[in-house]
Amino acid sequence: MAMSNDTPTITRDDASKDTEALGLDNATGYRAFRVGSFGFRRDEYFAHITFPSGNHVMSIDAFLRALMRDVAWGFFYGTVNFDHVLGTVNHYGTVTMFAGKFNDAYTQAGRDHEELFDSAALMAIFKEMLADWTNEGFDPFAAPMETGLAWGGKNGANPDAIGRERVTAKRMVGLPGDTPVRTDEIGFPVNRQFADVPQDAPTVEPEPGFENEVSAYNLFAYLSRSDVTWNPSVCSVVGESLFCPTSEEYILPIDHGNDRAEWFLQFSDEIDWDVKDRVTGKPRARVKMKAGDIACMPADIRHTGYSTKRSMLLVWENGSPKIVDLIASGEAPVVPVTF
Amino acid sequence: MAMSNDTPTITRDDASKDTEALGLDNATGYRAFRVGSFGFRRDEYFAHITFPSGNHVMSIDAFLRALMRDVAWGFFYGTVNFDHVLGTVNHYGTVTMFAGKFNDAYTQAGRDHEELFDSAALMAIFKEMLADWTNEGFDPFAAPMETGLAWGGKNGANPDAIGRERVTAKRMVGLPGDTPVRTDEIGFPVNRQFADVPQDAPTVEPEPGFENEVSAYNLFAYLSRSDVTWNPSVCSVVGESLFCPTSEEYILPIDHGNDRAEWFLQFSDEIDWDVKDRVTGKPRARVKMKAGDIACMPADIRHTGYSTKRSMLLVWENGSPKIVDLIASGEAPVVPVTF
Amino acid sequence: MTITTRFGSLRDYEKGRVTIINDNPRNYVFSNVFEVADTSAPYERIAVGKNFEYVIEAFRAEGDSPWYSAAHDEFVVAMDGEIEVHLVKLDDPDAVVAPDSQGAHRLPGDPEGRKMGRIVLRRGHMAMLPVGSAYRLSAAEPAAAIMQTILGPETVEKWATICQTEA
Amino acid sequence: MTITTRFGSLRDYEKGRVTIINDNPRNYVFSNVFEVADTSAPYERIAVGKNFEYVIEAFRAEGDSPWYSAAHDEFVVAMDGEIEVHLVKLDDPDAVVAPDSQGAHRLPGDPEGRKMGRIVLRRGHMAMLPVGSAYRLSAAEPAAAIMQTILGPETVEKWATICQTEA
Ligand SMILES: [Fe+3]
Ligand SMILES: [Fe+3]
Repeated sequence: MAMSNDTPTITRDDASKDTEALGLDNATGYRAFRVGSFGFRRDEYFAHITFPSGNHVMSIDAFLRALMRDVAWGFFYGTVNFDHVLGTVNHYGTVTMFAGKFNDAYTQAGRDHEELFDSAALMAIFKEMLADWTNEGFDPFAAPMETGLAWGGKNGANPDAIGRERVTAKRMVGLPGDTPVRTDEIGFPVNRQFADVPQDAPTVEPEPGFENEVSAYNLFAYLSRSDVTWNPSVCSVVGESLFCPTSEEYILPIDHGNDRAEWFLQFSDEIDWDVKDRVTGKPRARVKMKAGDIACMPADIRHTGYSTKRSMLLVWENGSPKIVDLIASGEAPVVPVTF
Repeated sequence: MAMSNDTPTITRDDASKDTEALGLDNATGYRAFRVGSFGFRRDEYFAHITFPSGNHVMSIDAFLRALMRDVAWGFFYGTVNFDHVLGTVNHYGTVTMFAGKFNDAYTQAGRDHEELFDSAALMAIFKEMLADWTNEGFDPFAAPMETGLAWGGKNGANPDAIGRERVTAKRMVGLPGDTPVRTDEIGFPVNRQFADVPQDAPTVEPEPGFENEVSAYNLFAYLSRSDVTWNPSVCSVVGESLFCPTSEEYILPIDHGNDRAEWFLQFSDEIDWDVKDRVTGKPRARVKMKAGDIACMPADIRHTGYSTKRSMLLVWENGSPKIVDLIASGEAPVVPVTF
Repeated sequence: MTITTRFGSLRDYEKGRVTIINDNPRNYVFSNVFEVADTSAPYERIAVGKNFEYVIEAFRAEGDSPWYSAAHDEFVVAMDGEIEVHLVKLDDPDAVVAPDSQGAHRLPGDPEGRKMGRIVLRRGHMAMLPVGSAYRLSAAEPAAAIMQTILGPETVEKWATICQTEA
Repeated sequence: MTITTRFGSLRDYEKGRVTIINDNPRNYVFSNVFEVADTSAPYERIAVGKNFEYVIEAFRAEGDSPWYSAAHDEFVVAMDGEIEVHLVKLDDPDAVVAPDSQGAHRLPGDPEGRKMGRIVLRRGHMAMLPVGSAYRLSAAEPAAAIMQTILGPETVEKWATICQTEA
């Protein structure tokens, strides 16, 4: 589904639905999971992943932050790298889960592994894993200074944190019947890092009968009240052009290998982007963006970001179904503009 | 100096002593540092590193854990990679600080940078940085479940944590005049993760006059009382053969590219090692070691380790000065045994 | 510690940059909306982002703009200063802009239709410019804004001028 | 949660392994001291680690060992079971092992010298076997140990037998 709900769903008969929640571990209290021939197990500090050609370990906090995004974003666009080994590729209806697919050393040694899953089946087992492995007090959407720790044995759960619905405006935030603006009353206080952001509303003076069409809202105030980090949500829609602003703090928990060009406009403060080759993982550039800077991430890279001061970022996506076809046929452009 | 105090010191006139502590940042309260043409700055979440051909960001907890090891180990043997970009290479008297030197993409693009420093000068500025950047409550030697957080603005200091002296037995722990065994009384309680480790002493019955030579101690009990992680210390010495056992929990904070073969004997529990090529960083193997397993890390790799349950590991080093010469002439063997 | 959120403005912005390891800076199409707005004519709608037919335009609002209309919604976000938006419901929208056309079109004169209302935007405010309407912007002092729209006859592309080209 | 520290023993050990991505498993010289001790003759001093002249030997203690001496310190660590160490101060160490020799040497019979003392080691205990002395080990039940020493005439190298060779 990615950011748009209109993304076509391409099902395939050979996509696996073979997933399984396994028994509880007596020592840690966590459940293990089998996803096709991938195995997932967590303990006090780590997620342990096995696959036919190897095994892999990730720090559990990083794993849960990445899994949370993959679940919340419906596998997003293109590749969601949990780290340099593990990740998913969205085919919009089916999803490839892989180990080492975008890692030169794994592929050159023939040690990479991938399986195609039915999106709904993979999403269901991912949600179950996320629910079982997230303890009370740990919010995988929050900045490190705003949440408890991910470590330790099984200790309660945090369904509120992991169950947040991603906001998807149909036309624009604040329009009647569309996503509402955020207020204290509906549970969105101003974040500590945006305490100085003006909360004034625009002056809106519709003539009688045009109350539904003459509409404006304070987008920066809206973003100052976001309770999550690195979680773009659609705020305005022109055809398939989606403004997906988000508030960012600390590190983007995934390395995103978009399958199409993706634009960033820095609304406030500053983010450093680490850009690597999408396939090999080799560093290509670093992009420092300050307020007002706009730049594009090419379709052949992966990127992760760093934001010390919580910042406001406009992620601009093109959710056009035609791009899915262009990607499938290998004709999607790598850069959106040549000059 | 690495693990042995007998390591030769090879000074060079072209090794830089040009380092400088800069002013305090008004916003964060931290000092910035200039080390040759490298710049170091910390903020609430990150260490920011600049160098003539680029810049780099590391999460501050990971940076401080790595810096702590590099300082405590006297730059250790070979390469201490803080991560895939930044690190030091020990030449025993001089030290190369580098960015991108062991990263294919940086070197191929000519974006890597390195400078040679006088060991003492670099050590002095590293110690100053570590002292200024480590807040009260954060212990870079401790496991994550045993310490506070590294985040935030300047907030006190933790001189006790970062000032620990590395233990270096001259002959064997417990001998008269040598490093003492650990007890509650001298401030080494049994670690929570080794609560079940027997604390019995060996039976030692010297004849009169041989009290100084007939000696034994409980090494496992000694390790169960270690208050640090991933910090080998010398416990027994045969010539240049150094038994450097250590207790390990969570992740080894550096990627160690040894300049010589390094042996591991797993005394208890289990560690997973990630092994990459020393020069390119490409994954080569994963090594799972359980109690009683012994294995060697070849001299052309870098390795980092993962230990969920705190475990006891014997690191076995050869501190022979002749190896320094062999490394300098490129004749040091890559593997210690061929069969 | 006092928190300071840094927004940019026409008078006070800092640009970041692309530092190349192994790439071409042009691939990142890196510019800054305040710089673009500051160095262009008032209401020159400069494409600063483009994704197939879709664009983000940056512009400086200063004085009154022409009247515009589009065959689809557009959204404007004020980035600096104060911008007034006037909306008119067109009596015959298809006569003003072809229903299958894209992007904003400049009207030759004043639009025919009923007054819909007035909006005043300050920094960070987003307004809808709904399909079927015409709009005019005005700003007493120089202001900066971006527009979410589709590439159209008013869109100016001058990428080589605005973007970082040197590593 | 109850903490269980897992040590190995002759009767109960699990081996890990090298999983190759792009390498040769022989480069890691991977073995297990309990397996080596279990599958060798009593007091066969099998090299399980080697670094130039230095070695770690693993062995099974069972019954009485010969007397050994070396021209340098050695250190023994009991890994499983109970091991008794007897030490004798040699009257003329240089006559027993050449002063420039390396590793443990087996004595033809009992050593000549003064009794130094006795040590009983259990799991995890380390004892010094000091230069200038001879030592004998004994164990009523099979026990496992490692020795920090130098490659000598008693050291047995059988790497291909004990190490992982298949990826
Ligand atoms: Fe992205
Ligand atoms: Fe190492």
